[in-house]
Amino acid sequence: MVNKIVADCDAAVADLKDGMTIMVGGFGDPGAPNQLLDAVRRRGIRDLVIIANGAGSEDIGLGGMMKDGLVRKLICSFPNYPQAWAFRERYLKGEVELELVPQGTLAERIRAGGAGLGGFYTPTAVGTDLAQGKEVRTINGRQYVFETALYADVALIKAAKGDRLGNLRYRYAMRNFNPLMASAAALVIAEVDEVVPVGSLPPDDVHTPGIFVDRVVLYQA
Amino acid sequence: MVNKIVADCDAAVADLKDGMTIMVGGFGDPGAPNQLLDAVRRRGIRDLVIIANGAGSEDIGLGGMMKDGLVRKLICSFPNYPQAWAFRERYLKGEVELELVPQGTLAERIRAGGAGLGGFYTPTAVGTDLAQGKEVRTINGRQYVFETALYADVALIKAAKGDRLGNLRYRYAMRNFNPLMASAAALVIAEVDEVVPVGSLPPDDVHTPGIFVDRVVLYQA
Amino acid sequence: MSLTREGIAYRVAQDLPEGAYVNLGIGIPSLVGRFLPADKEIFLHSENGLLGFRSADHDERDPHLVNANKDPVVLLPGAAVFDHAWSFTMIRGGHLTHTVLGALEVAANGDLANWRVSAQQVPGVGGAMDLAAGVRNVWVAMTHVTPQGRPKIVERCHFPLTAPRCVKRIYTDLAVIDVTPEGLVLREVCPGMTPQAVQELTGAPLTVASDCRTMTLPQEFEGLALVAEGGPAA
Amino acid sequence: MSLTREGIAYRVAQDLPEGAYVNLGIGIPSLVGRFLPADKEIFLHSENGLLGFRSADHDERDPHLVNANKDPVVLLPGAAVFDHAWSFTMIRGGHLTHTVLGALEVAANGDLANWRVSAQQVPGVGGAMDLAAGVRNVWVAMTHVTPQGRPKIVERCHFPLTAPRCVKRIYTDLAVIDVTPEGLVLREVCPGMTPQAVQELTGAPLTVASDCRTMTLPQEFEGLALVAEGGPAA
Repeated sequence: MVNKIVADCDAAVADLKDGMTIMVGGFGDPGAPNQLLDAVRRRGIRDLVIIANGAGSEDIGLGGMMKDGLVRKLICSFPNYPQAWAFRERYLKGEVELELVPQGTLAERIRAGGAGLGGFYTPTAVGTDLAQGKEVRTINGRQYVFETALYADVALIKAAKGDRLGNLRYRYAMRNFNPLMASAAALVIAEVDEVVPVGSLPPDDVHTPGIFVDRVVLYQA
Repeated sequence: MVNKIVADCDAAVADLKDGMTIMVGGFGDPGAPNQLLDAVRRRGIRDLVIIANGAGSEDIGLGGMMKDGLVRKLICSFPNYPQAWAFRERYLKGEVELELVPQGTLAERIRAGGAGLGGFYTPTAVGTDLAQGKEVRTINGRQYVFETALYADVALIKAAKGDRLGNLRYRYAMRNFNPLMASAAALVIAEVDEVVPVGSLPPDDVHTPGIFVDRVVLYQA
Repeated sequence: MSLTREGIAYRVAQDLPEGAYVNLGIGIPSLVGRFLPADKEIFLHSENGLLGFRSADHDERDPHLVNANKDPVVLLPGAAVFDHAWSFTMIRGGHLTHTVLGALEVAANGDLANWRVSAQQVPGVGGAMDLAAGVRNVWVAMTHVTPQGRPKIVERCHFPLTAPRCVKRIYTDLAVIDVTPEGLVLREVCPGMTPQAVQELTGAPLTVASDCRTMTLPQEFEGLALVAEGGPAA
Repeated sequence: MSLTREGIAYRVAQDLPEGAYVNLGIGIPSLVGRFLPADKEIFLHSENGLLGFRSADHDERDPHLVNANKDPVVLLPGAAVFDHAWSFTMIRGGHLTHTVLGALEVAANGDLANWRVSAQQVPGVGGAMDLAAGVRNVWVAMTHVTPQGRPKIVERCHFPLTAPRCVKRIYTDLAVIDVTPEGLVLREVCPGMTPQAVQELTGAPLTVASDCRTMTLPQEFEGLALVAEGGPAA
């Protein structure tokens, strides 16, 4: 019998290693796998490349990892909000590298990684500083910037419900980047608010099919 | 009040014109908007470019349009099955042009059109006849073929349920290309098995948000 | 007289048509949602995958319902939720009819600068470049001049661009200005302002539309306009 | 002795591991679903957006549940339905663990030809090139030789390629052969066949694995093998 349920967050991330590239789901708090991130922080692995929309918040989840200096490079769209003080301090000291990517391009690069595509042409950022050094091509009379796919060693995601086959459902704004990241990493670990029996999620309403998910761990309230 | 419900299929397609490019949803029978296609056939517009997975079946829907010689060019992945005799006869007589596209590339080209991307690099068809004349690029050590986005004047799609805002749900294998095509045409017309009140589709379970849909017409049993 | 931030947002809201699909940026644009005409169905979109919502009252807060500004929202009947790929398909694919964005500067050719003030900061772009490049009607809502009194409508942007030639209309505390292939066209001025006064506070030439009018403000809202002594609202 | 079409499908099914995500092509591969071991959870995938199904009995037919071959199916508990973009994300993105495809020819280097016989036909490719290029383990299930007795395992494909260097294993009515960087390795032969006899019907050199064995067939199924007089099954 296939059983992707893992005992706890520490067990779920026990084989993560220094230097890994890790995608982190969530947009603000909804959909952020904060208990998994806390477990990564407890492991204390370092030199990580993080792919996320933001830079973490306060001393929580990704913010805590930033505070502890575990992150070597951040690939994200929006790290400049007050609660991201841990990232800001290290960035301004030159202790963490930043690759700034427009949000839609970030989503699309992750999706491309998951879909086995090498890259794509987007109109976003044409004529701006974020296109500097990138190939620009005119297709049917419009200019586009070439962007490459992103793929990670690990994706840490969050869902509302999950079953032992890895099928997931999100609730409202939890969804955001999570389904895309679930497709774009060699190891995908989902923190879920509820473990449900196989067959209880209607097939038409599974948001992330289990094929994309390797481990499911229950959020500890 | 926004109301995208149209009286019948003939009214829904009344402004379609000769020479248009039309995407047609469905994979086999599930998800094929056959009553809309019959209405297009009744209009008798010609010189059409059709984007679909197949070539129609028997004297029904797209098959009937093929029989009547309304189609100038077919962009599809799988036109070679016995029931596609109308297409086959015209193709072998040179009366209809065929652009053969691998199925995943077809889906992705349509999605790219809907997503505002100019094109993408796929590993599919590298080293085959279907890559002839196309740019091949090596990205991170792997070869990819460049493919461009597809965008149509009209998409004709089919869903199980729809509301007056254009929100749609599919049932099982009806889904296939329909959500992608809904994003990739200037005018999107959905044939639905049931019109439901606004608010009856749970927000997490809308498969195609109404923003993509211009007209909704009820299937006449 | 000049418009308050709420007044600018009110004025923008009046121009959104029935059936519009609209993404509102941070700052003044985020206030537009308060003034949407009750007799029109207008669908608000948020980058994080929501379509069809309104701001939430305090007692309606749901931890899983926030917009891209992290403000609490409620879903309206007919709302839809989707992932970030679909959300930016809507944006970049030209499916949204309108976006209202703040700006540091707008150039006479429609160039928009709204994402970065200086190289000393932590930079952040969010969805601004996707919205500016992808949405059919990019409208800017901003104060006409900086707190220091410098025009924000300019011949050429000095700040880094968000997207070239994207802005179609500018709403400020003093005026409504269209960006056209022939340059900036002054459509409306605030009560008490003249086209000449607006031109003096604008860093690029304005053509005054033949039907340029003085905007009217409704009775039912308070606080839309300032009868300022020291000039326009900052 | 040679395997029937069912026998080839049976033999393939024995090698699918617990937790496999598998797309089955048309022809012999489509029969694999009948022989999936009952003690393993194996998830069948179909291009048209289904994951986790089995063939339907006649009385279970649902007009909206067919696989890519248009055969009726039923969804198992834990199934999921999705659009074509997600379906081919699974295929092209390497998420499926296995695909079993028919073939016109397989070359010694793993080149696969299975989509087009001649330029005179109406061509059709379907999802074949995506599956061949994208799935982690591409297995071929086919007869060892053509009805005319010509080898289908060859030095170089003569038919147009579906994808280069993609096939990892070949199951035929006579043998199981791995495609390795060192060439074709004969792993198993049918009862009554010798490695030499298989080599004679193969158009490229075979290395006989040190543990090459004669495959065993179960008692519980009938019709898996032919005790043929006129040679292997066509």
